[in-house]
Amino acid sequence: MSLVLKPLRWFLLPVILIGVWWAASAGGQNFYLPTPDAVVRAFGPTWTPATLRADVLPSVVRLLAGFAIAGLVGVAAGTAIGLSPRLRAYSEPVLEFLRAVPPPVLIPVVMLFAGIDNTMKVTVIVFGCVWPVLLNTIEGVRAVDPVLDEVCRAYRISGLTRLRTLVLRGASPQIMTGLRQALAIAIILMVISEMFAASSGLGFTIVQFQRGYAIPEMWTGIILLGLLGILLAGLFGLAERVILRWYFGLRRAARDGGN
Amino acid sequence: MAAQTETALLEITGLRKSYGDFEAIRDVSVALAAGELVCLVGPSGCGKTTLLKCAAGLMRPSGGTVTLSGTPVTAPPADLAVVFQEYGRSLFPWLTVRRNVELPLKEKKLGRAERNRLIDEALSAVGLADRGDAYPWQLSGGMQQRVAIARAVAYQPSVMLMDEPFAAVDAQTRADLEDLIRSIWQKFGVTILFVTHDIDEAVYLGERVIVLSSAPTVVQETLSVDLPAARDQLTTRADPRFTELRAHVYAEIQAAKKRAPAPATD
Amino acid sequence: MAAQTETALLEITGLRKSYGDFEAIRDVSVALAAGELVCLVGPSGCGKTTLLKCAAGLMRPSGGTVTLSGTPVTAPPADLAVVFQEYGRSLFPWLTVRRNVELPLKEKKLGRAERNRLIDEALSAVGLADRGDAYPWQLSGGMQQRVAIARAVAYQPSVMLMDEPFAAVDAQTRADLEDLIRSIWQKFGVTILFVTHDIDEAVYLGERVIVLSSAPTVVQETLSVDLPAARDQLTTRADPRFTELRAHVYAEIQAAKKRAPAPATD
Amino acid sequence: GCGGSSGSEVKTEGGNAQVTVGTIPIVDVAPIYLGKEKGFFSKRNIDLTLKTAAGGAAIVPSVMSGEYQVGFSNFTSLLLARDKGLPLKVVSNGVSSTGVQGKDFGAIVVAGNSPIKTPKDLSGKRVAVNTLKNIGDTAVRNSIRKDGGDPATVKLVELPFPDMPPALAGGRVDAAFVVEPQLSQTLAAGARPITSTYVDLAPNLSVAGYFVTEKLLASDKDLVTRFTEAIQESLAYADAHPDEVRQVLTSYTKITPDLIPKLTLPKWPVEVNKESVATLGELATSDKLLSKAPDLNALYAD
Amino acid sequence: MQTESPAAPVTAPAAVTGAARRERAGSNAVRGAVGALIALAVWEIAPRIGLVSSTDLPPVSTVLRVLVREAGTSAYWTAIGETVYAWLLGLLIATALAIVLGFSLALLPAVRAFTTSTVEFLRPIPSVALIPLAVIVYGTGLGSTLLLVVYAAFWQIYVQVLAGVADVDPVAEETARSFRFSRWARIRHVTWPSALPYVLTGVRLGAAVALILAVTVELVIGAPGLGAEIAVARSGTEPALVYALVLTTGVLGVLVNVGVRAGERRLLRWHASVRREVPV
Ligand SMILES: Nc1ncnc2c1ncn2[C@@H]1O[C@H](COP(=O)(O)OP(=O)(O)OP(=O)(O)O)[C@@H](O)[C@H]1O
Ligand SMILES: Nc1ncnc2c1ncn2[C@@H]1O[C@H](COP(=O)(O)OP(=O)(O)OP(=O)(O)O)[C@@H](O)[C@H]1O
Ligand SMILES: [Mg+2]
Ligand SMILES: [Mg+2]
Repeated sequence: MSLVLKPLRWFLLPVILIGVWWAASAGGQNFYLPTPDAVVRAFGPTWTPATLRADVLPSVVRLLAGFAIAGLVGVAAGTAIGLSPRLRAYSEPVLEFLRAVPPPVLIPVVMLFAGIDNTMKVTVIVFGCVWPVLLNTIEGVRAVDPVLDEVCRAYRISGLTRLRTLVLRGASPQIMTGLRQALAIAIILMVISEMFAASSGLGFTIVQFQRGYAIPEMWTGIILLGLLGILLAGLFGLAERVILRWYFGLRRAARDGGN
Repeated sequence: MAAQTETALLEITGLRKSYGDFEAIRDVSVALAAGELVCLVGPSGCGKTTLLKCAAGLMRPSGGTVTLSGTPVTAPPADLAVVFQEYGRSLFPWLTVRRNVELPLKEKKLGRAERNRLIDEALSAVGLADRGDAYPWQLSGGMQQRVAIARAVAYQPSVMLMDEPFAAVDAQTRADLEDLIRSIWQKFGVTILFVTHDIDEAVYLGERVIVLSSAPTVVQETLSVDLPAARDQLTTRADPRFTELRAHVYAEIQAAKKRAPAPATD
Repeated sequence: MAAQTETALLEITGLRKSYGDFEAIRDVSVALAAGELVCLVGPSGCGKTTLLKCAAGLMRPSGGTVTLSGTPVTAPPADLAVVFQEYGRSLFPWLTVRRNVELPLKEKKLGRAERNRLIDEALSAVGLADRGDAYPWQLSGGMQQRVAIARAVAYQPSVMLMDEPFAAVDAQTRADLEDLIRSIWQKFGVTILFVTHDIDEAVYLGERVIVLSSAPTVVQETLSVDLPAARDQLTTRADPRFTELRAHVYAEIQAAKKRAPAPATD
Repeated sequence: GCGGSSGSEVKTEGGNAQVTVGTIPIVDVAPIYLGKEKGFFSKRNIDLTLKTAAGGAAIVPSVMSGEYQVGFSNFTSLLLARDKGLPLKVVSNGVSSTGVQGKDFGAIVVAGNSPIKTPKDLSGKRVAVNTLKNIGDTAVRNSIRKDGGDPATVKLVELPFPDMPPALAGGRVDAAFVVEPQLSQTLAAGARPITSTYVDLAPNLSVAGYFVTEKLLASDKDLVTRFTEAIQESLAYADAHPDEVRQVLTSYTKITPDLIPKLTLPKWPVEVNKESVATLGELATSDKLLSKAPDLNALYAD
Repeated sequence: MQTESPAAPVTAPAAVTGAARRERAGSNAVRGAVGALIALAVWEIAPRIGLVSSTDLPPVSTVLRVLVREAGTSAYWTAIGETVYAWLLGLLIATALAIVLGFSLALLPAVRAFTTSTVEFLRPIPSVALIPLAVIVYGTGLGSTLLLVVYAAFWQIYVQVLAGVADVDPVAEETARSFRFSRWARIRHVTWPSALPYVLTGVRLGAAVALILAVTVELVIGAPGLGAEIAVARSGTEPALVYALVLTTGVLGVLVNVGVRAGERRLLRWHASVRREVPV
């Protein structure tokens, strides 16, 4: 039963949506909305191993680099800010300001400092996706159980150990939420950053297709982005399961009797 | 009490604590000599936890001073262990029982072998030798409380503050743990401030019992427990002096609960 | 016990519960007649909380059945109230004390005036009439526990499951609350299953005391408390039969703790 | 016609046709702003609304969807669109190169101290163009090829025009293909032009044009004709009155007043230089931008 | 055995009430201003000492002068109005959608199982890549901006809602179940308050992303608003104007944060993160 149900769960909705898409695009009146089969046919020729290596790989590397740096910076800064109400008071308006600046208008400024190569693109990714990590870390750190905090103080568990065993672990469910968000944003920013001063990359290629009116090819790119997203989200889920094992265990234990 | 003050290790003088407009502790002075075991009883909500937290340097009093060996306590001092009333929440849910007990020992920079010995000893003392690899949320309430006790015991502190540490364990285990505390106290000369609601326990354990009034709290009475130092669950509790003392404490608590608090200014 | 089963309101038969590989409850059958007050005692970690949660329909047993008035319990049935052992976490921190007590009443669709009356009554019964506007985290542990009790009492359930409800309150308050429960029980004919570690309390409160063995748990003994129905803190506790019973229960718990569990197959 | 209810044209109470034109806020479209001011449209019963978009890529879909009736785009983009089967028709020329080497509105510039002297030196260098695989791309490669260099080795980098001056000044690129006003801006900052790119491409190159959909052309030929007349009158007027052009620039661009007199204005001939567009098409085909040689006749409405 | 006489006179504790809280809030505002001033000083000095070219990054004083000039024009305020309208409306829709969907999905595991794959697929699709789609459906008007704003902000809030719903204290949940709270009552009285801290973080994240998208869409497709103004300014030759508009955008972001923070202090008074910082 579940052998049938499981894949069904995964595929039912996508199949329906593709059906809707097919119905909407049938007849081909709309130039911008090709039929699914046109997109599928375009997939093979568009994404050959060569183009994957030339366009997708550099993008993914930049994406992962940006995501990793954003994760580190976000958690580090978030912890510091979350632990110190004073620091938060000083930095919040400036951070909120920076957060509200749209990356596309920011890119020229970043280019002034970081050039137009990988550094710029990674910087843009970092700049954009650090926020969910930062905010969630701040909130997670602020919300650490007061009783546990007192335990640490009573046993004079301080400094790095306190950080590792209390602050970061306590905030980890929320930090992971932030990272999950950051991952999605990193993909978006990978595309945006490649709209400027690029000559290769997945985002660049999609924009090129769009400008060149290669619409089915453009859709293959968007779908590839989606697939990339699923893949990364899946890997992230695995990592999360390991890191938050205690948390899921605790919730499951509580739900054990749930209906 | 003046005599005790001179040799006091932990000295709380004129302690006041208000939460916003609410005056919890009005004026409490308590002094513990080194190696003394003092029990603190009082009506629910009178400020025992508050007092303990102030003594541990976890909370800043609104007035009065707390000193340990003569130096003012502003942060938790070295070699102090606390067992919290909210035992369940005082365990790290992401660490196993063993790791929970180990963490403060690591901070104390003990070697691995030494740590393992202490953990094993403490866990078997509280009857949890075989549950070391469980997570706290896989344990019953009483077991969690015993883990918190094991953590404090393994730490080998010189001052131990315990906030209703046996509230969630069964009578037999409770008796065992009481004897455990007494034996640790006698062996290592630990100074212990022990909060309990169980009057028998207070009398059985303590050398002195301090009864607090209800909030705004003052010290209602200090009672020396003149029972022999070697105590035993059967003989001590059967001692007529024991019965006398517990009846006295009970009457005091009843009085404390009923007493209309004195007006703040006079 | 066969006689009781026929008129049983809450009936637990052959209950088993394993957490993963760990066999917590092996085989427990308990039946409560309508309007009965039964106390449950047992070593720490023997599965009292587990049993209560299964009885409340909050947890699915691994085996055996739970029925209330003959219908199987799969979800919490109507007119049942639970006081949780983890009282602190069972209060909603975002609601004041009053609102915490009020919320289930609202769910029960009681009118405002009725609700207010019940809240006021319950809060004064537990001695918290003046703290209705505080948040739970502004209260001491014992006060929080009393809020949880007030919430259950105000709900006017027909079945009440209480998991060590008085563990965190002082002796005097405890005595008052014991009498409160007895009077509610007598007045409204509530069926009560009451977990406690305090043997005196079990004997004082219950009509029957059920002693559980340690895990894997079976019923070690069921004891009828043949004390007069009208009980009183002074006279009842002074009754020689009371002392006899409590000594018996104590011995049973000691036995339970020591007993090596019987092998699974017999 | 059959397109009466297509929604692409709305009559107002005054009987005027509502026409929305998608433009880009650059010098090239000055004539239409000027023409609107002069009443060339309203006298033909056209109620003109001008919307600025960031580039041709955003304008084409809007024209296709009927949101705009007319769009402004460069010819390479239009050839690309037709190559992919988008039913677009050019109704009028939009803007043309001056055809004078050294005095055009677009040029490849290098830093003042750069060793690069002629386009040939660009082989193997990094050159900024505003959009890859488009007219700038074609034009730069063409200039190098014509000068005897190897267009295959040049590294083209896509960079919006406004970001080119700092990138050039910061040495991030070796050269940049800029148009006005960034051309004047870089020159004022000490940059040196090495060639007028559009002039290299073809004599009097038609760079961009105004276009409509085939559907509109079929459903409301009259409106398209009126619009064409009006825009052509505007182009001619603009070409003849450069001072008024400079004046109208202040109304829709944010070019600083001190720079406006210094700008090199393009030419606005009325007719498309079809020969130059054919050259564009050939180059685009040989650069593989187009899948096949374009059917140029199908591109024009007339 | 001796009884201590109760308390000597004690000075009444300082009433730590509204006044102190306001004072604290005031000093926080001062600190924020100090932080902002430091940032502004860096911006002013960097171009002045030649760290960056002042034509590329004009000193803040120049930018502020331009900003004041622009603030005198009605076009500036119209643009702000357009952007703010699209932004707030989009944020509102996204928040409502995310909360409704997040809660129903979290509470209906079956629905969740069926939608996971689609959701995980759609989530990383960059909103900017959907611009052509938006233009086809809605043209270049408010509709396009809204579509993209809602799409982008939705995910931010949605993920937070899911995490928040999962983070309910199990004991609180059991309490509610034991009193047979209806499904709706459990959502309303237990899940919702527990998830609220997460939701508010989501709204703060979503607000920024919505603003970014509103401006970006305006920038890319030229829908009217601040973004379109920035696009026009960028193709002009006055960098200070671009920065003045960017500054405006950032200030809008700060204002929203101030609003959400204020709401947070009210709504989350009970939460560990807030009550720890309120003076006791
Ligand atoms: N989620 C869980 N996972 C694994 N084991 C569990 C879990 N919950 C409870 N247990 C185990 O089940 C046993 C019974 O637990 P329970 O909480 O019912 O005990 P109890 O009788 O209420 O004890 P106490 O008097 O200390 O509260 C314990 O040994 C405990 O370790
Ligand atoms: N954060 C707080 N805000 C306001 N009032 C508080 C706060 N914490 C404690 N109180 C009040 O201070 C008084 C003393 O609390 P405390 O926890 O010290 O009591 P306790 O003696 O430990 O009681 P119990 O025996 O019930 O644990 C109580 O009346 C309580 O309501
Ligand atoms: Mg307490
Ligand atoms: Mg229990």
